[in-house]
Amino acid sequence: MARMNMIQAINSAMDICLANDQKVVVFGQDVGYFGGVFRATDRLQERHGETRVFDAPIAEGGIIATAVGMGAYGMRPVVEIQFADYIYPGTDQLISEAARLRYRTAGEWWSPITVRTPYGGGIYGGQTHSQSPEGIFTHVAGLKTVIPSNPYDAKGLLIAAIEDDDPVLFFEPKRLYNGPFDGHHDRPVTAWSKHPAGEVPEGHYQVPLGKAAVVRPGSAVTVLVYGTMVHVALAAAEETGIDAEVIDLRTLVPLDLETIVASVDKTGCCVIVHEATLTCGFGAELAALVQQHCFYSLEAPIERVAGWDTPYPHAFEWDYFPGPARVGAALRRAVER
Amino acid sequence: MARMNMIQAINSAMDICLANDQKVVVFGQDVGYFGGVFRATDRLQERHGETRVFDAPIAEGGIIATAVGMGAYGMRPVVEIQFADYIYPGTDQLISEAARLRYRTAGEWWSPITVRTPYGGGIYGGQTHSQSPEGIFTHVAGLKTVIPSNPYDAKGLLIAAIEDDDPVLFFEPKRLYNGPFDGHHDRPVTAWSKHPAGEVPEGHYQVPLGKAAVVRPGSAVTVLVYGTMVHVALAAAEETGIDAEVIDLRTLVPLDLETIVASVDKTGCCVIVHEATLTCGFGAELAALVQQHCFYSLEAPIERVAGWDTPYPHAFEWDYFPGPARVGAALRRAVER
Amino acid sequence: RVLDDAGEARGEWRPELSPDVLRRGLRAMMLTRAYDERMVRVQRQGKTSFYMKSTGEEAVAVAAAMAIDRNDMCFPTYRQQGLLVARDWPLRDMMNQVYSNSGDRLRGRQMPVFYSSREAGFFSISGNLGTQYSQAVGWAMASAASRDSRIAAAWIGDGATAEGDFHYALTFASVYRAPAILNIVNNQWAISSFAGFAGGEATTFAARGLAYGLPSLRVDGNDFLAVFAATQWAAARARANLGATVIELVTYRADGHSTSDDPSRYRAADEASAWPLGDPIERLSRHLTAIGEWDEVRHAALAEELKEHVREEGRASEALGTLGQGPQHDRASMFDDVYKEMPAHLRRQREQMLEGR
Amino acid sequence: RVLDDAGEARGEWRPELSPDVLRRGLRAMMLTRAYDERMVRVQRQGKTSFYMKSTGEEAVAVAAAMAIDRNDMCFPTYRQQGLLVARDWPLRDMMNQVYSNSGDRLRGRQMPVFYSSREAGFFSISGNLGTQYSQAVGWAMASAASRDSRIAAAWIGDGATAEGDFHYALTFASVYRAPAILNIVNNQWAISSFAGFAGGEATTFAARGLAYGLPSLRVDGNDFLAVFAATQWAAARARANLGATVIELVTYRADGHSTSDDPSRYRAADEASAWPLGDPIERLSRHLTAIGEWDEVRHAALAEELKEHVREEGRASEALGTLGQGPQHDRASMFDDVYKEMPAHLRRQREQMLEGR
Ligand SMILES: Cc1ncc(C[n+]2csc(CCOP(=O)(O)OP(=O)(O)O)c2C)c(N)n1
Ligand SMILES: Cc1ncc(C[n+]2csc(CCOP(=O)(O)OP(=O)(O)O)c2C)c(N)n1
Ligand SMILES: [Mg+2]
Ligand SMILES: [Mg+2]
Repeated sequence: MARMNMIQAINSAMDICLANDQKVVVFGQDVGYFGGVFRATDRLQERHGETRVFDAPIAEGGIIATAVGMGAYGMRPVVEIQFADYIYPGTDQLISEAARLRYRTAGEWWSPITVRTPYGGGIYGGQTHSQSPEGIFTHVAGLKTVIPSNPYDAKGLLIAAIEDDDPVLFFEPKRLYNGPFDGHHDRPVTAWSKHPAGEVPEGHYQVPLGKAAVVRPGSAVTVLVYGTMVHVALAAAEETGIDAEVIDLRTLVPLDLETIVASVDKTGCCVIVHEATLTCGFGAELAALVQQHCFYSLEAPIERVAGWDTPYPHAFEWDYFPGPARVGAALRRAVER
Repeated sequence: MARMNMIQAINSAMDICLANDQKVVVFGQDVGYFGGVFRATDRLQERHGETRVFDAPIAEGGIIATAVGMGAYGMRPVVEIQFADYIYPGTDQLISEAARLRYRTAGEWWSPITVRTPYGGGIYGGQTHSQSPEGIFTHVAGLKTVIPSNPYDAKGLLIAAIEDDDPVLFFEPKRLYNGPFDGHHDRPVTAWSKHPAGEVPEGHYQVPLGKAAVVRPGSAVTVLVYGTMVHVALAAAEETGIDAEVIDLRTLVPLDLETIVASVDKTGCCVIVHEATLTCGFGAELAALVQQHCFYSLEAPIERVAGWDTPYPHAFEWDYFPGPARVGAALRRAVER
Repeated sequence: RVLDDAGEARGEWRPELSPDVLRRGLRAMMLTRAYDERMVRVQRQGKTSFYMKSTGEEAVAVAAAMAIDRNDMCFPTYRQQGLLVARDWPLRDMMNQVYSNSGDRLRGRQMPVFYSSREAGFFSISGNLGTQYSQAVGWAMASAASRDSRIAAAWIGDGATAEGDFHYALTFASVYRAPAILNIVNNQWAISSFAGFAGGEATTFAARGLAYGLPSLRVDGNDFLAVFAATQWAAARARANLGATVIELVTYRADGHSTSDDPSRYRAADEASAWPLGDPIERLSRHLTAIGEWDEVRHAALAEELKEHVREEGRASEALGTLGQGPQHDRASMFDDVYKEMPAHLRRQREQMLEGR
Repeated sequence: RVLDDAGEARGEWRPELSPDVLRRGLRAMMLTRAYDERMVRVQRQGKTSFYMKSTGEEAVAVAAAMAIDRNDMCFPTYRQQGLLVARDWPLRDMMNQVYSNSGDRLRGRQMPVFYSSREAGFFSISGNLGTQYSQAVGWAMASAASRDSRIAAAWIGDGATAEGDFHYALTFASVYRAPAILNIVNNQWAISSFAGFAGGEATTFAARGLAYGLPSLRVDGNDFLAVFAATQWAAARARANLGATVIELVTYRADGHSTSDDPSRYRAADEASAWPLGDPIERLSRHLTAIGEWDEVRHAALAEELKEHVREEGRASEALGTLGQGPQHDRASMFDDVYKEMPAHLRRQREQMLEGR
């Protein structure tokens, strides 16, 4: 066991996969010599060589395209898109190619790529360094979408993603890299080293894709969250004293519907929180599924707390970010039915 | 009044806008000399000249990018993406630029572009000529999304879209170009000329964006549809004899929530149908909104009938397409609560 | 250009090819054309939904396939069926795909002509133009990194060079010295728009390669010998780890874009009959005749034999079904291969479909 | 290159510029640098979140701005603040944007340095690299179609040339003869990776333009006279409807990428101090001195004056607030301008925010 923050855990996952499997390669903008603008690939080139860990041109479309080609050859490329906000030039290769290659060839070819990318706000990144575009990709059949909320899961899920034979989008909540930020931007963030999930095995392990985690058992209301919002929801539960059951989805596609339905059938109400814009965000799918599968146990409307339907405004970051106050208010509305 | 099919109505809309406003330009692959692979721009270059109606290189990203630049200059570009399946190379310019220009400049610049693109299946186009990607763009704040279901609306909505100062995605149900196809692929399609909505004024008129149409009043169940599925839903209602209220959304963003809520409060149940893949499709947002706003009047779970979560399979088109049988079954389940 | 109008092979690029090899090339080109002709006919008969011919561009694919190794990987567009033919891939298997029938290895999922054959080193054709070009460079980078001697060969149309993937491919190929042959098939048309709309008027497409520091050749794409020689040279460079080569193949789309297209709407009726650059098949057979290795009788006999062969293969394939009549794969199979293992939500949806919900 | 090491202007590209114009250029470059220095300081003091300098690249923007017309449209990257300075745009307005304060015309929506000024002919800077380059070509096409004499000038970094938008820009500019100046600012670095990763090793960036049939120049970007002359020539071509010109400006990013960057991690500590190509400000002042139009006393005085000017502007701007301390715009304004008119769902969301739900 070692104490790791999220960056170190992610770095360790890639380090281990590079060591275990010669077919794994890691590349992206500034990831090679420099080790990544967030240091996620720090020292990996030094350890594994320039042909396995290298810098890429500033062409997200080209990065994903060549990764798909390498995957078709038989490699397991792990690429970094420097910010999720810059993934769009790669959407065609992700949606039209990576997601469909196995299907259109009836399994003759596939593309076992992992696309790592930091997402979410809270760092004054404005509209182009704060986005949460997961909802665009969860709509695409053939892609898997994973979003960890702590170092332990981050390492285990990333190893599982790299070793998975389907294309996986791995969104990293950049605001959590250094600690379990709970939305109280006016308070210091406790370091991961002081958090149980900062305890990370040094060696190889997987956290299976497609399995959610009940991070706080409760009976009053079910809260569906992932990434940064996990810690916001936990804070809101503590601060309101509401006995909320907080479920960290961890994988959005494929979704662990069983765990969700069991919880909502028990609590009778559900609050969904994400940082992405509300309309057509992943929360919409969650709400649609919950009302379909738990209709007769629901005692109140499902509440969605999400980013407003605007770009992320630089100066009003904390009015935009769905913090503990907004989530707490939603919890109250849910239980005061 | 004239009788027009959907292609003629769309052609007429562009013809009128080109004539009324020198700032309107029309371009895209094969739209100039040839008049478009679906003939939507037939004769427009002949009438309005090569500087206003022209062919474009095969670069959807470049087409949308240059349109955004022209829009910033003060023009009103109307571009065609030959198939919605090929819009992805343009997603970055749509999401990062067109959608955000007005916001990030606080209204100093904007991009009044209209992106026309044929979508949907039913023509044996396989996975790359059948997609319905609207749900990706309805998630993006700053974009408007319009989908007509008949010639009259198509012309009025397209004129409204072109004259609108925000970027509008205009998805054209290609299976409806020639007639109100209701999903019975084994029967001949009645021509638009025999359909009331095939009666189209020759001159200028608008169908306002953001307003739905109740195309079939009813009291038993509310059916939310758009594009091709409007006619499938109408057929299903007739064939099941269920007194369904069918609402043609026409504009997805901004959405006419009032009309929807009023209807569901009346009928007490709701079926949503779209051709796009189910997970995170626009139907998810509709379900989330309906359960939120009509929770206490809903008597049965909201049903979604949609394309399966797979690419569109060439040989199994009619097992994939959400036809009248599937929709009818959903209507029955909804009323037999 | 190596073959002159008289069918003489001239110049230093003239490859040393035995008459047998040339006859094999001629045969593959003629077979490709015979295949195209039949498939267009069956499409007209309603046995399938769509078809695309490569008439006039047979040398582009066939000569290239013969100049590289059998296990080099091809990333083609929908107009290089000649690669499969030259690699002796069974026509009936290609037909099964076109018919989406019960024998279709792609299980009826792809539109006609979007073939895929791992065994034939023929990468899955995507409906999205250009995407295979940058993927080929990734494949080549992986091959080089694995110290594998196989190289990648990719094709793209003149029109599609305007896509971002073309730029990505050349950039990455240059930066990482990818062992790839990057072919640009300039058949002068992109559906209704001529090559000028991809910037082909102001300069050549071969010139693009130079801008990335990649050696680039411009060859007569209807000249079997020229295509062979250029490809052979590029393949040798790639295998020696000297990096990628760009080859512009100047040819002419002698027929419509596809069965859904009507070229009379956008190009002069007599343009095709004039056949710019000539018919690659005629030109090679003229050359073989000139060197005394071929004659009209043998040509006619071969044509007959190939026609018969195509007919037989057609019968064999149609026995497995057509799109119009079936049989096809089990429709429930359409939920397979979205992911390696079928997740719960797809199992639920498959149930729903089978229950008609 | 026009200016030699001794500050002499040589060669036929030497532009005819009056000492006054040269002094104006010198002043704008010095002011840009003084502005950059203050803004980095205030960022360190926590008055804003982020800042990006253009140290060493001042000539690229200032000389270009002076060589085109005041109402030609610029599509810059985040490193051409010199354009605004050269066009005498008030520093306090730029500072208001950097501070996202109550005077920020962009209403606190954009990250620092992502300026926009329609009045100054300075297009909104996007955080997404390259997008402005292809948009500029669209703007130029529109200008030409409107028989407007204004041209577009765009800038892109060496690294960003790998994006698809670069390829789109050159393709469309070539096909439609867009009246545009397409500048490639090759400052040899893209954050931590050197220009080679954009394919800049195998060839020059200027060579890219030729591949599209666009005349292309490669100039010493730290040579005010050379940048001015090249830009003037390209602008004349564009205005004469001869189409677009590509200009590679070879310069050097003398400082870190941004305030979030630490270059010591990826480049030799002494590289910057060696200052490849020299300091554009020093070089121009040496030239002015050489022709007897400048001296150290005046230089020092001007430096003092500009420092004071920046200080005053800073005070004026900070009086309107800083990101750290406020005041800012009303937070409810964040729902404006998503659309021209605010749709119902955004009105609902604004209510919610104000009610704290
Ligand atoms: C990304 C994308 N955009 C548009 C299309 C529609 N389309 C199919 S073929 C074609 C023309 C291609 O021309 P070219 O690249 O020259 O190839 P050719 O058909 O001449 O062999 C177009 C525009 C597509 N398939 N993919
Ligand atoms: C589409 C996109 N990808 C990545 C980034 C992250 N990024 C910001 S600046 C930069 C380096 C740009 O280098 P260059 O184009 O040479 O411009 P310079 O900073 O040298 O002026 C990168 C990778 C971005 N902003 N946008
Ligand atoms: Mg072509
Ligand atoms: Mg640079």
